[in-house]
Amino acid sequence: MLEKALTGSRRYWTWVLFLLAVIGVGFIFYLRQFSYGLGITGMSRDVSWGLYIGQFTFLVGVAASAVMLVIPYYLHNYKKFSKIVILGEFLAVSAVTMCMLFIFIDMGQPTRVLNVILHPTPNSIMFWDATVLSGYLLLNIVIGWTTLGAERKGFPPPAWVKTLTFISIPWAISIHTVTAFLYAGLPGREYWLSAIMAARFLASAFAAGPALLIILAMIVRKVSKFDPGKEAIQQVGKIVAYAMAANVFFLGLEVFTAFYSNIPGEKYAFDYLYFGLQGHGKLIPLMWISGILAVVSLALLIYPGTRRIEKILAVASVAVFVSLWIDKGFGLIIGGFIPDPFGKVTEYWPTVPEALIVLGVWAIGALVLTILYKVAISVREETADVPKVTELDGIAEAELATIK
Amino acid sequence: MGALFSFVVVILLILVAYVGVAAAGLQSIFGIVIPYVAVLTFIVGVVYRVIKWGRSPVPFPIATTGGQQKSLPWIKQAKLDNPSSTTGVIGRMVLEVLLFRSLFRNTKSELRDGKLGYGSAKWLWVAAIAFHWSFWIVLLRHIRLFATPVPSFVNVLENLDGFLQIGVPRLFLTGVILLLAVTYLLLRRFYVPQVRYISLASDYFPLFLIMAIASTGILMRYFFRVDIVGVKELTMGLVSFNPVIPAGVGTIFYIHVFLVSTLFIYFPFSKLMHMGGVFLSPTRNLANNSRMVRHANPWNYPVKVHTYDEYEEEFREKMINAGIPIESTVLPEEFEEEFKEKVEDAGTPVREEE
Amino acid sequence: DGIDKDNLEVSQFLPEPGALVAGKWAMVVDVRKFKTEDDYKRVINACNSIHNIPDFGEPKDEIKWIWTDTFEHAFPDEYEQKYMPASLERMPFVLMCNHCDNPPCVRVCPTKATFKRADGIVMQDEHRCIGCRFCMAACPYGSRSFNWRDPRPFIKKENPDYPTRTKGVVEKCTFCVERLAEGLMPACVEASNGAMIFGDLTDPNSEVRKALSSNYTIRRKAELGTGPNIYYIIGGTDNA
Amino acid sequence: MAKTPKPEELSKIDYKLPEKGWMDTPVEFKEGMYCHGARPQYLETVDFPNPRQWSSKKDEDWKLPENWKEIVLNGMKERLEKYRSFRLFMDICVRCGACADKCQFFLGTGDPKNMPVLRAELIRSVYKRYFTASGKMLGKLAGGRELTLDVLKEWWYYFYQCSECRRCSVFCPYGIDQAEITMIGREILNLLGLNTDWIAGPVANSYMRGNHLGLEPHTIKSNFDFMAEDIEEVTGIKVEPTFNRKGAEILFVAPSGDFFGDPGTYTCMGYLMLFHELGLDYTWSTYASEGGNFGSFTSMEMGKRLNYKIYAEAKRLGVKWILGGECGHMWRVVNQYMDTWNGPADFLEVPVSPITGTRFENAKSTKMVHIAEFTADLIKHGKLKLDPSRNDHLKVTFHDSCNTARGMGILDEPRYILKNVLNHFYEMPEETIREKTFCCGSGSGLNAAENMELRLRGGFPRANAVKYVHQKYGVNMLTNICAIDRAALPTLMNYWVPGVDVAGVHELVANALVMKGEKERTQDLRLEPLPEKVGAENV
Amino acid sequence: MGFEFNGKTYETDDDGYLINLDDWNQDVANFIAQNEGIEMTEAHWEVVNFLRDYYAEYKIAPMIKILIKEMKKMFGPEKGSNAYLYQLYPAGPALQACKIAGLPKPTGCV
Repeated sequence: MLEKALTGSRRYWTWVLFLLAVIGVGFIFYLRQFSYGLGITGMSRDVSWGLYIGQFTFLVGVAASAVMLVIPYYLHNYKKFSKIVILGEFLAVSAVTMCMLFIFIDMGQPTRVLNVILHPTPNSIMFWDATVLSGYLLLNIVIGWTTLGAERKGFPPPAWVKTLTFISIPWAISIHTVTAFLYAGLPGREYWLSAIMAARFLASAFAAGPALLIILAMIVRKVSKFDPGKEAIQQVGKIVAYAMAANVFFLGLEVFTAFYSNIPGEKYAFDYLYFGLQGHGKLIPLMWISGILAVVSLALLIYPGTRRIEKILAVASVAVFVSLWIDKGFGLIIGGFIPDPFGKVTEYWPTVPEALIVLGVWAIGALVLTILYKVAISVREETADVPKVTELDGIAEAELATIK
Repeated sequence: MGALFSFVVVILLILVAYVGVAAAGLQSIFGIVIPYVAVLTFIVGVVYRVIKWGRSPVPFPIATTGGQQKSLPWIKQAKLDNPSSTTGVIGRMVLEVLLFRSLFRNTKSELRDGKLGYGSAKWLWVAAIAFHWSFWIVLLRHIRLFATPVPSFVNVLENLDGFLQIGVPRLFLTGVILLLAVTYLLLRRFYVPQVRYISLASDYFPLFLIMAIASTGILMRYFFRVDIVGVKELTMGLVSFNPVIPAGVGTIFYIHVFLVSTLFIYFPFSKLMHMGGVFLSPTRNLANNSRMVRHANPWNYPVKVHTYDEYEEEFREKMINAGIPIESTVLPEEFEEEFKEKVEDAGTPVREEE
Repeated sequence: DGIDKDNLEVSQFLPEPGALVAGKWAMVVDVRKFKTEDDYKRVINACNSIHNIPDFGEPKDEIKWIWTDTFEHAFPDEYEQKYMPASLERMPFVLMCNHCDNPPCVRVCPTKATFKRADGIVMQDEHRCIGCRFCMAACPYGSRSFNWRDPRPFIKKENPDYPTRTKGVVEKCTFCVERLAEGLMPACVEASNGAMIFGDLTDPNSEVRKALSSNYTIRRKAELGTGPNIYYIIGGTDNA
Repeated sequence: MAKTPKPEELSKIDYKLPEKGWMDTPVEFKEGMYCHGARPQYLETVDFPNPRQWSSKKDEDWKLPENWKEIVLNGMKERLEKYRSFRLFMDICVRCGACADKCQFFLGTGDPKNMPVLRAELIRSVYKRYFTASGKMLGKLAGGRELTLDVLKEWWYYFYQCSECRRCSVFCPYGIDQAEITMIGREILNLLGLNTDWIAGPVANSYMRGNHLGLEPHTIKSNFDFMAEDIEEVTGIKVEPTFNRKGAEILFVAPSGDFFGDPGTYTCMGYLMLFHELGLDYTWSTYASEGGNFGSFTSMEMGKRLNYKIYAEAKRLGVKWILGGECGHMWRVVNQYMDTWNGPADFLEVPVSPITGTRFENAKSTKMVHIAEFTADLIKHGKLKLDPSRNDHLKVTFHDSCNTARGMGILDEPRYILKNVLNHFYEMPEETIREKTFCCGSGSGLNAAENMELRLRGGFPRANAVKYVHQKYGVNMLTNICAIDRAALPTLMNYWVPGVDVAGVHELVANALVMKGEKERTQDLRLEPLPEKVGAENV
Repeated sequence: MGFEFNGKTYETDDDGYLINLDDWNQDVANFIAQNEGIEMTEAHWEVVNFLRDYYAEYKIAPMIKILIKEMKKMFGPEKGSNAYLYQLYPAGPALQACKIAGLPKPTGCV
């Protein structure tokens, strides 16, 4: 089926080449990082994780979109998700791929990455995170690919795929829980030391992932003949609305606990992120944008009247996505490091090479997603009840050329 | 049966080298004589085979067309799968030789409830690519043993190959990939019924042999740790035609060398020659331009044909009756009038008489 | 040869004859005895020069095994005391790895690159470290440093007897295990002229036990349950 | 004739392989799976060796010459020296098995010797034994085996169960082409007079009478008159084709099946109507009245002997160039062999469409243009007035013929034409079309009656794909550009997918073609009422 | 192959078609028809005779549509249909009627 990704329209190839170019730039800067060291980034002794781990954290959430489709479709037999579910699974594949890459590029000694497997250390949450992430990647690839392959053959998928699908549900929950535990189990990092960390992760994951999926589904519908279904998209919108509500609620819980208890350690991070601390406050604008987008998008999504308008749904989805991208990609990680164990504020801001490497990884993710979606769309178009009129892509293009 | 036989032969080869070196002390035979013979056989054999193929004529342009032909200018030609130019052919061959493009197309059919379905089947391609490329890189890495100073590209290759810093000495990934891929290729011969059915001893033997070569290589690098300085002394001696047998190089090395020598000797006589043959395959290396450019057949010869005159001779009367023009000017009398009339009826000019 | 990696770790617990051994190493820092800036510098330099600590000249890249900071930063949670002696407020405190009883850094390491020895020393295997910096996030004391870039060009004078590190790995104070093995006290202790006491906590007659039983000491962030093993004798204003 | 099992039974194909190795499993001649042996008079006609009355049943005496083994081995030797393909394909197969399930005859029969690799191994084993050092020394271990009568009969059985469709070659990493091996295998068999009656007959007919059906000149004329009558009935226009006319601009050569059998005749009517509408200065030939080359199913030499007529006739008639009809093996021959065999055709001009002025650069040496190229060019230039709605009662799919697909690559031209002459076009699953197309199961001389089960089995994968679009989209018309298809597919469809009809592309072109001065059409070329007219009457 | 009839041996091809056209006569035709399970009636003879006449002129059996059309012309519209011919010769006029008429089976792409 992979060969489907090797043929496509001019627009498809332009997009692929664009991504490859971005990847190329990112790779060049990564080589630079590889030879110079992570000093090329904005990270420091005090803020020792930055944008890389932030993106990783955010993308774990995005990977969740699949399960929000899998549960209704497989557990509750919600047929309207029959077409969109593969998009969720492949999005998960792409997101987890990026997660792994972000971990990889964040490593000081990437060539020793296999040490995690060669010296397995079950007491480390990182070990479990690697395990659940690879497992989730595998599950989604296998489930998605097999289902699609069977569809192409015109046969129902083998029975074991259903078993895997059921396994994938708790597994998806586990990737967020375990990722939350990476942070929530550290002494002396008050911002992270919260019992509802995992719950917050899940809530934001179930909002950000499906929000992205809505956007992607709309794009897919626009660029191909494959329509995941208007109702399916609406239903996903509802999921985003609930999840976003939970997410904002959880954030409120944290704020209350910190400020009502008035324990300085609990407050510092919030202070820094939203109001500034010791005269530092580089993230303040971003965090407020995130907050405002969260509230606005929530308002748009909660009210069915606005949510049902597709354009508004699209805007709200973008807002949710951006809001959570800031919240997880920047605020959560950096907030955990500020102030540092000495109570000092050392600020962090990504450097240009760092940002370009991040962009490169996103481009890889987008490429993986493009390829997987291309395959899925091609298969769907082929097996659709309403067929493509003719297979004359080449001629159509040539005709265009003659008109020009 | 073929598998067992091949397995036993490889084991015997290992034993021969082991006994020859460890017990009989024939280091110079296994370290010098046999390698020389092997390399010579390999070179002469491969050259002979390739020349033999190359000299045999390609009487007809029989490219397998895998896509749209070059046709009207507004119809998009499949330039790689149905090349009409040398560039296209080169592109097709490069993709074929380096990326196994045809194998990439592989599918697996399935019959269920009277319906045939075709699924993607890329594992063979994956394993084949992994196998051939890692084998090639492993070979290139061995240049280290045959050149002083070691060419820089070999060092680059080793750095990339040992990118994942596992163990000391660093684990070369290609060695592991080679072994895994060859194992997969072997297992599919055991477990895929159709492949098992077509497999011959000559299919199992190279797999076992290469498996043994990779295994002995890995064993001597990571486990038995042969004296690398001694090995290099020996290999440099071979290339400089000044062969020496340094003391203290482990028997495993000689086993490895003997197996490699066996592979070299076996190569030109076996299907392994597909390495050279793939370049010469007329269904792939010819352009499909035979309507544009005449392809000459070196052994073209005249054949007996049934000429028009013979044909007309047989059917002249019937043709005339049917009003079909004829060539002959000598008409049977009774047809003379009728014929002219008929031809005129048909609106065809009567043949001008010379 | 013949020693695999697991045995290599075990071997570190088999002391050479003449090595200093202990049930649990600990250190008492008598803050009162650091009088001049020189007292700190001597201690820190002793460590830095022996262990090939680079000097990047930029705080972002800094590698610190032993260093000083103010009371406010060493004990950020104690700082609510606004009326403490002004001298104490300005006084530099010697900081280093606490070699915790219950080290979070060891708990989180995904490759066992950092581990705790039976004698309490928290070690770092820079050859196994993958540079994920999870330990840095986990350490509540900021005792771990990461090689953000190649340290070698920034080592003022290389000590050939001690390995240098590569970029991309985490490192930290090791209580000078290499010196203990040779029967020597840690470099800082040796250079401190008695301001730093080092010894076996499990030995009731050890110097550290004596110091602890005769002085009131505090430890950094003991409330986190990490069980830090660096004790600070602070004393009163007259100590300044 | 063997009773053909019901489709439900036939589609239960057992892919289980015998316990014993294939060398130890002697060939079993199953009724319905092979053809009759060639009659002596056919072989005599073309001076082929060993003409005799014989039965192709395995157990009977095949009446071979005493020195048959020597003839075979010499024949092999000669061909090893003459064809790089043969020697190379014998040498380099690694038996990876990628081709195994690509062959429609394996998919349809489950007989492992129909896996292309094993079909090749049937002769490769003999090559190894007699022509390689390893085989001479190691015998079976090196994959060699003795040439016995049983082996020879096995060759005959399996080389006439291969339609030379080249599907295996597309998937083979070295491009090993079983068609090439089968062709050479058949050449060698023909040295002993081992042909099938169905091939030998058409060969003799083609040789003597110019076409494989043996239509004599006046018969052709009469058939055309008949078709012209039908055309007049449908359109009110009288077409007046000419035969053997000197000085015409174009010589048109079509498969003779189109002059004789339905639905080929409708395709032929299509040509006639199109050319009439264009006012094309063209002629038919009764001497070169066959596009298809049945000689190529026999030997390269016989192929050349039959192919000779086309250029010879073009030269005799003094035409400028040649146009070729919808035929499969004809085009493989034109594309790959004709110029080499009987060229250079320097007495002809590079073909230029007199209607559009398009110069067919891709045919500048053979001087022979495929009618799909010709018509696609006409449509592209807007030279045809078309009413696709006349084909609205048809839901159409297109079957790529193996020869035009994999021995030429004419894929988009017919699709472009179809797209313009009808409104409902549906592709079959992509693994079954274009270069991956499945053969009709009757190509390369397998289109006899006595081997019906083989044909139905070999056609099973194709039929399966048709069934898919039939059930999914209601496809009821299977189009193609091959006369063997038009002869074989109706049987195949009747058996596997009742309700699907078969037509050549130019039948549908002519249906849609709005001709100058035509009467209002109420019938299609099959003289069946056009759907909308029925509808109009009902209103 | 072949068959015996009235003490004479008739050579046929593998499918039972007479090899020598001169061997044919009405009795032989009846005999072949019997083996095919057909009782020859006037209607059957009409077809067979037409085939033989056509063959005499064209050396081949006619196209089915010619057969139908000519039958229509000669014997009326009710006899000029495929269905009618199949009713007479269930295995198909091309195969069965030709066999009875002693004509060779048309071989080729038809």
